[in-house]
Amino acid sequence: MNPVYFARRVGHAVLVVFIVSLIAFQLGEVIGDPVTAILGLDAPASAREALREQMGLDQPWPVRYLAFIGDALQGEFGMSYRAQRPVADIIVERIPATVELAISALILSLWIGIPLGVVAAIWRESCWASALMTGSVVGVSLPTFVVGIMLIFVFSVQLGMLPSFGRGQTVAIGAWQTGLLTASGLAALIMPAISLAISQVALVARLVRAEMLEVLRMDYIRFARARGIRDRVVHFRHALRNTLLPIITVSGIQIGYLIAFAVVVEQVFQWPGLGTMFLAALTESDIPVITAFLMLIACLFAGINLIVDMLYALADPRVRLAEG
Amino acid sequence: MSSMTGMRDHVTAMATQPAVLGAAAILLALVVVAAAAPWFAPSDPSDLASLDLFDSHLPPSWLNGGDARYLLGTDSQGADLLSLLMYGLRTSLTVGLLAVALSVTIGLLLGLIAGYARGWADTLIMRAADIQFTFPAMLLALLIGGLARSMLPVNQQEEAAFFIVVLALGISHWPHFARLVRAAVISEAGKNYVMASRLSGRGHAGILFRHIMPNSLNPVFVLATMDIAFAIMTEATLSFLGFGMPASQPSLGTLIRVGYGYLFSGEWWIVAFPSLVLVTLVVSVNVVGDWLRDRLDPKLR
Amino acid sequence: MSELATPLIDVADLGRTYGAEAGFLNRLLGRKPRQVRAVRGVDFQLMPGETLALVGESGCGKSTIARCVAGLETPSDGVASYRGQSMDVIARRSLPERRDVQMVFQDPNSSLNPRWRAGESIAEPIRVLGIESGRAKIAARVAELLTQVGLSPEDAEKYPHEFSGGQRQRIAIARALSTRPRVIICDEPTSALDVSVQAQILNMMKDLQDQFGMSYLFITHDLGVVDHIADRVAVMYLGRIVEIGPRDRIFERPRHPYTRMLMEAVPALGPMTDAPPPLGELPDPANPPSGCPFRTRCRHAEAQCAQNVPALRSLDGRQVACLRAEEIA
Amino acid sequence: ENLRYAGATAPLTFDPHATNDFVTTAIARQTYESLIELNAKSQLVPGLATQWEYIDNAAWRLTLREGVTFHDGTPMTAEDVSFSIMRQASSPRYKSLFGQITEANVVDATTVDIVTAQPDAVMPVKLSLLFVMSKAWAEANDVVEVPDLGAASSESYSLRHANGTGPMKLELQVPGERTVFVRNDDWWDDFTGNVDRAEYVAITSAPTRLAALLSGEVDLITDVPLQDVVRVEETAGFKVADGPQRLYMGLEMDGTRDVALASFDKNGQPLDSNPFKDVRVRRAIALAIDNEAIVSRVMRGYARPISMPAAPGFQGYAEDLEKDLGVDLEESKRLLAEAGYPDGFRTTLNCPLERYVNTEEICRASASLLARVGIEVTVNGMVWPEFARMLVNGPDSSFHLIGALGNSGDVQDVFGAILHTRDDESGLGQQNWAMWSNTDFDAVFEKLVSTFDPDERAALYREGLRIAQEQQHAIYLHQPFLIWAMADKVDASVRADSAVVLSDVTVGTE
Amino acid sequence: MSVFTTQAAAGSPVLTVRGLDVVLKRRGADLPIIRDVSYDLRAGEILGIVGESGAGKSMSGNAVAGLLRLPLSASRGEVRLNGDRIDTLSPRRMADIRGKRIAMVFQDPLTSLNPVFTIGAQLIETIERHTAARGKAAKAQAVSLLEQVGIPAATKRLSQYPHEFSGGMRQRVVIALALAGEPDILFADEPTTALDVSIQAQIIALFRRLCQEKGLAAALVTHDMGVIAQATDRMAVMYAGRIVETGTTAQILHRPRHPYTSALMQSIPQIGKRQHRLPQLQGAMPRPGSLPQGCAFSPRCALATAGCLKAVPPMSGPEDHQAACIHPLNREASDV
Ligand SMILES: Nc1ncnc2c1ncn2[C@@H]1O[C@H](COP(=O)(O)OP(=O)(O)OP(=O)(O)O)[C@@H](O)[C@H]1O
Ligand SMILES: Nc1ncnc2c1ncn2[C@@H]1O[C@H](COP(=O)(O)OP(=O)(O)OP(=O)(O)O)[C@@H](O)[C@H]1O
Ligand SMILES: [Mg+2]
Ligand SMILES: [Mg+2]
Repeated sequence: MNPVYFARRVGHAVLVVFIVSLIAFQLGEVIGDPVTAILGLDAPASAREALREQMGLDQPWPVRYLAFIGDALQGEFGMSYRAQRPVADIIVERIPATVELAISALILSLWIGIPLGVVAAIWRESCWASALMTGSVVGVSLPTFVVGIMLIFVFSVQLGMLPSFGRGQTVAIGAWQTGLLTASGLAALIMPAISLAISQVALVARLVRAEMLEVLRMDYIRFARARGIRDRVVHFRHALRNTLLPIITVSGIQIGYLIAFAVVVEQVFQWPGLGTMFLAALTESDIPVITAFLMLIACLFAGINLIVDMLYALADPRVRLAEG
Repeated sequence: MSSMTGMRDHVTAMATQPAVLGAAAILLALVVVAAAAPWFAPSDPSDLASLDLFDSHLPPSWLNGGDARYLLGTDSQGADLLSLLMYGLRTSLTVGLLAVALSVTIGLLLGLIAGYARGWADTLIMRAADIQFTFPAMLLALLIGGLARSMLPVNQQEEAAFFIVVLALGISHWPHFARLVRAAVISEAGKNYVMASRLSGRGHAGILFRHIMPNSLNPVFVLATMDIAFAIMTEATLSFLGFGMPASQPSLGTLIRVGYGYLFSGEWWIVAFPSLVLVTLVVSVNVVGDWLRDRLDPKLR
Repeated sequence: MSELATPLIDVADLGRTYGAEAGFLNRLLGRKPRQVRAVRGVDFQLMPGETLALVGESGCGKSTIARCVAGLETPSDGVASYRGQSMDVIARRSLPERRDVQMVFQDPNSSLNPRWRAGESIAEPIRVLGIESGRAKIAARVAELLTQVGLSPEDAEKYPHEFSGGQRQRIAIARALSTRPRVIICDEPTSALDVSVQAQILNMMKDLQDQFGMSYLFITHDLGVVDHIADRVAVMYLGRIVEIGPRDRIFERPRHPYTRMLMEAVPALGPMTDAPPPLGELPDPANPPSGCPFRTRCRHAEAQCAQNVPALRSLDGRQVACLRAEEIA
Repeated sequence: ENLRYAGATAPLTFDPHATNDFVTTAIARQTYESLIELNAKSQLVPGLATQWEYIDNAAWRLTLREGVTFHDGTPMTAEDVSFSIMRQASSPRYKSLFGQITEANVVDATTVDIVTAQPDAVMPVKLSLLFVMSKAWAEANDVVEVPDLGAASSESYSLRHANGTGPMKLELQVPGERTVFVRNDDWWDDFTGNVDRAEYVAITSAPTRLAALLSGEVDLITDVPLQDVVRVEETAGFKVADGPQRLYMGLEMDGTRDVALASFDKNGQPLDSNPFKDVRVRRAIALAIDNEAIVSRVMRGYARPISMPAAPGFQGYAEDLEKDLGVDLEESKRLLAEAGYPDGFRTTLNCPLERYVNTEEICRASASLLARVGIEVTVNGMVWPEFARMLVNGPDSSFHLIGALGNSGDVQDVFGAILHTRDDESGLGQQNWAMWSNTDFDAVFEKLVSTFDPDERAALYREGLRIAQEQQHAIYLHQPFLIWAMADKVDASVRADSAVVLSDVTVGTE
Repeated sequence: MSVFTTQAAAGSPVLTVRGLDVVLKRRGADLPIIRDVSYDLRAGEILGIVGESGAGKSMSGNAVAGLLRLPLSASRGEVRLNGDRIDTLSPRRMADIRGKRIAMVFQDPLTSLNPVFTIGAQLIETIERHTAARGKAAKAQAVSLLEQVGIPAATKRLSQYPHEFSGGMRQRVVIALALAGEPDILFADEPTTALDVSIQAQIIALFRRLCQEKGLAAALVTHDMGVIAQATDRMAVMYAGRIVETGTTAQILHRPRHPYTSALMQSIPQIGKRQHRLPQLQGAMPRPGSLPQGCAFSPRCALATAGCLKAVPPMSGPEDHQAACIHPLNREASDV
């Protein structure tokens, strides 16, 4: 890998995280009032003042920002006002749930979406392809939360097949609580992953189709056919490989959407992940949690972008060798 | 391509695809309904004096216990659901359109600058777009919503909600357009007719706005269509999370949020109809957008 | 062209380098940026009424020169001047002289704005440069121009996609003519066209030159076309002119091995020949060979060819940049 | 038997002194007990203290129950009680309840005196919120002081560990997710139920919570949305239980400002007066708002209309003062005209979303009811922290919906915190977000605080309530009911503090 | 239907195309793109197909190789490979023949190679598809193919990607790929149009060598008469979807019979043949769908008479040089 290219990407990532840290901190400044958030409505004014002072809220903001960054660099994001626990602990505890959910949904959506898109592109003119595409449009158009609750209604309440909430039994692998190794954990994952994946499946399918159509028009596809390469190989090796690049990019962006919509899905399925935590924090003005979440997301996306760029370079020899 | 013949071409081409034609007709109907809501709706849900609490929770008129005055039933306040839907559709569409208009405006402007000026302006704008890109639109919208609300005086938030949502959605999506426009501008700017225009003495602004911009608009147009659907959906999701439109100025999303609680209660109409309308709206926008893309996107032709 | 006439276009030591500046990181890592010196040390003049053809293989810098001469690009070194004034300055300051130099491009598909009617495209220079004013006058001028290029005035109302490639090129020529230029730079105006259409365009261009007396800087890679249209020829290789002189001189007796190679490579319409094909390929322009750029493909190259870049020198009524020009028959 | 139950939010901590969140308190109550308990009818009954009496000099004497042991097996001592009282008094969140306590003196092994800065007649009521913790355990686990907010950087031991005396032992606490209890067989009191293991989970989304019940994943849920009650009742195998909550809902109106915030005349021009300050306007609003209709339609009958700043279950509530103002639009309009607003006016009703049941609907219903007399109301919905911030840092509201309870559940607390003129120095009127002020009323309160005689107190309570009613301090709407849904096999009764008292729950075998 | 065969040519035709029509299927009527195209390919010989852009040159090749995709389809005629019909084969069987028996090379070497696979991967894939060679053997064969087409350091080149090759080298790779299945027939669709003249000369020489050495039957599609002259043994001139003249290259170039061929050749500016004006053909070739009645060239033809408009003129003339014109130039004694 070209070191300049790599270094530049890392530089961008750091810049992104820095800017988000500023925004996140500033957000903490204006959103809500931590003292009220902690003490509630019925605390006397003196108690409020004391707490304000104790928390250092009377310092000027650059001082607090520096302190914040200093702490953040050490992985410290303070205490959650509400949960009264170190934010870092909460986040570490909740990452596995969200990651497992998002990754399952991502895999599900790619696994279904890519073949769908390929098929729809190959048989572009057939009515099946248009039915597929129309179906996927409906998929995109269904609000995630409605899908979620409908699934619960059918599969939990009516059929009693799947649990309606939570993560089921989890097993610890080191600090990571996974639900993927137990039957109940897997059962609990099915519906949230599906409702999160549904709109993404459609997105992926549509993207793959569009890219695929474009690639199928290329000369090298025609030439591959002219060389007698079988259609299946042409479609799934030659065409798909070239379609991969935009898919990689989109998967990266998609993780963004997945995390964002995980907020909704987690809310519906009471999934103990970052989304429920963030939403609760938002409704409770739990600023340290909000800030830490934002920083985490920024790091996550900076990381994802970095990985996407690297994957891109791996998948496309032209980028790999080009100057950064 | 002439815009007139172009338009006619599109219409005749559309006529051959019944699904698209259907979607376009539905979309048109929905837009008309939304635009005409103040005249066509049986009642004005914002006219609070007309509400009667004792008419609340009525089922659609064709069901047992329904009331002929309320075709699709009433909500928890006794407001006519049909009217709410019409006004909600209006709000959703307005939010969607304005949000997209905002992101198109920002994206177009920055994309034009980045693609035409290149150099540091390009780097700066695209880097900003990258940074913005790393943030999922919805989280960004949540944040902007949170920020704006906390900065506004309490009693202005109600009126401001609409603009906050539009702003949040608009701001969160400009990078898509900026990237698209930039790519189109770079490709157009390299074309010979731009060179020829420079030789004819036209200045940069003239070239940018008379030549390059009109020729870069097609993909923007396509994406904008799709984005309206996305904006409407995101607004609905935001509303669901309680950060969207207030219940006093309901969008379809707000109606679904309010109705969401009634999913199991047997008062299904409160959530079913708004969901249906939302899905219909988004589906038809998407179908038409897909079709437009297949037609307009030169890469796909 | 009398020797006394002053040149319209004077290109002196023209150079143009492409490629990014060394970025901060690259400099830190001690890397050299990839730079392409597309054109270097090019000198030539264009006299009133003459046609100078610029030939050479793809990537040798022909279009770059065209753009510098048209004022569309700023040279990195040297200057391209029109009547003693730098074209770059003329273009940037929008001096009135800019109307005197116009250009016709290779690809007729992209040289017209697809959303503009043919008439609008032709009228653009007239309107912007203020050559005529008033709708009627402009329309009349457009009609006149269309007739001159062999189209009908009604065609002004059509869009580019309604024309064939040849017709589009005619419109592009009409647009170039619209300012009554003294110089028209033609960057491969016929290479995208069929031979039958090419003949129409070439004939028309000659007729127009006879009628209006402008000069052409005619860029092409087709030696047949050069022989047909040019008064003088400049042969380029890897950004440099390797041979320049009157057409007859060069075609009768090419002195530079590259010129000769080019001429031999052109497939003749006559009987099949068994001459061996040319050697090798164009070197990477970012990484040209030392000394004479052509030496890597030259059958006559010697050790001394790798030493210095041979300068253009007069020989046999033309200028040639080859150390062994005399020895090569 | 095993009980799985679910509510809307999770307990924040198991340190009973570290939060005043009522869900947390209700759940912590299974492991920690208070000195005095409230029974299902909200009456004071002996808890860890068997007797309590006022012994002058602002001191209350408690006689402790003997033979009580903590879950770790150590016996409860007077030292533990004294420690717990002072620990809780130091908690910033309990300042308004216990901040006046200066000493907790151990008199002998079973006697503890609580000394306050001023005499406090309602101390016993407050003590129902004072939980007893083992001093030795606290010392061993470094939680002698209530975890210090904002400064502490690690999780305190008491967050997910508990050592109380209550009927259930804490087996597992996963913050934000679930809590598991097991039966404490050494409990001093008798179990009336048969639960020996219980698991509580938080399910925020109401439809999901209901789905969890209907699909049999949990046996009981609290906070059932009103509209779903019928559905549960009609589903075979499930039933609904309800009971009044110790809370009342009301619309508060700005009683101090000369110009009301966010209020305009019908042409959109700012008002140069504060209509809410005029008792005629307040009365007019009360006459326009049909709280019967709100109760029957918005609350679907799961609430009780009220007409005073108290409700059944509050100590000091006077049932006989209850009177239905009724709805009289003509009179309302007349009063408005008399007050100088013949066309009505426009104003903004600040409305907390969530927190209380159906608030948004209540606000919107109020707005449509007021529209009938020409008062145009814009409902401004706010998430709770925003709403709270608006009140605490102001209060920047001239008209809002609020649920009021008075910390201890004694009307005296309601008077002191909510109705008394705001006074930063004494801390009175701390939660008087309406900034209502009435000297007669303040006088009644002052007298009430220092009166210990039950009859005299009763009279003062009545006097205060009457003034509030007469002056229409607020628009009193209703007392909401708590609604639980459960499988038929479960027997549990709803308590006003919304605690599911596990020791009283029976789970049948189907 | 007239058939063009040369007695002089060695061996029997490997490929025979007879009366081939290709139509563009549209709602309503089908639009004819090429009509009644017939030709033979013989081992060791190169047939040149020449014509202006849009004449249908590529289409005639694509139709033979079964590469047409809807809405284009071959509607009539037959194609025989060594006497067996191949136009009626299923797409699957046709795919087996493509690359194995009939190979193709397209115009643009830049885009003919899949950018994400190495040259080696693409070569080996094709070799393994069509021959028994696997693994090492396939690789060795790939190296030898690259060497055959004149790529130095072939082993090292295998692991490189297309963008690491120059245009000329890429076209060589494309040719190597086409040869991978050891085909009998090679269709080259404007293989040199995108290249510089010097490289063009190299590639033409390569073609000629390959045909001689391997006994390939090749068709070279181009619009450059010079290339035809230098590379082909026989040629066919296409105009507006039809073959209007066929014969040996030497004869046609020397004495064209069709006025179109003649005019086309004259309009080419050639080195050393100075004219103040080029003889030019007026107008442009008609597009499919707007063909004139009768002879499609008649509107541009100086010799056109009323008879030209009646019907499409049939091919006529001696077997080794036929033209579809009722007023042929350079009549010969053998003409009827
Ligand atoms: N904008 C640019 N940036 C970087 N390199 C360029 C740029 N334009 C041209 N070059 C390089 O400069 C060299 C000369 O290009 P130019 O277009 O002038 O060649 P040309 O002779 O016109 O070729 P052609 O016959 O293909 O048009 C080429 O190597 C090309 O890659
Ligand atoms: N996919 C298609 N759809 C419709 N018409 C087509 C299609 N492909 C080709 N044609 C038409 O068929 C005719 C013959 O095309 P063909 O590609 O064979 O021409 P050609 O002689 O190879 O020209 P060129 O020299 O430009 O490659 C042209 O008029 C073209 O417009
Ligand atoms: Mg060029
Ligand atoms: Mg072709």
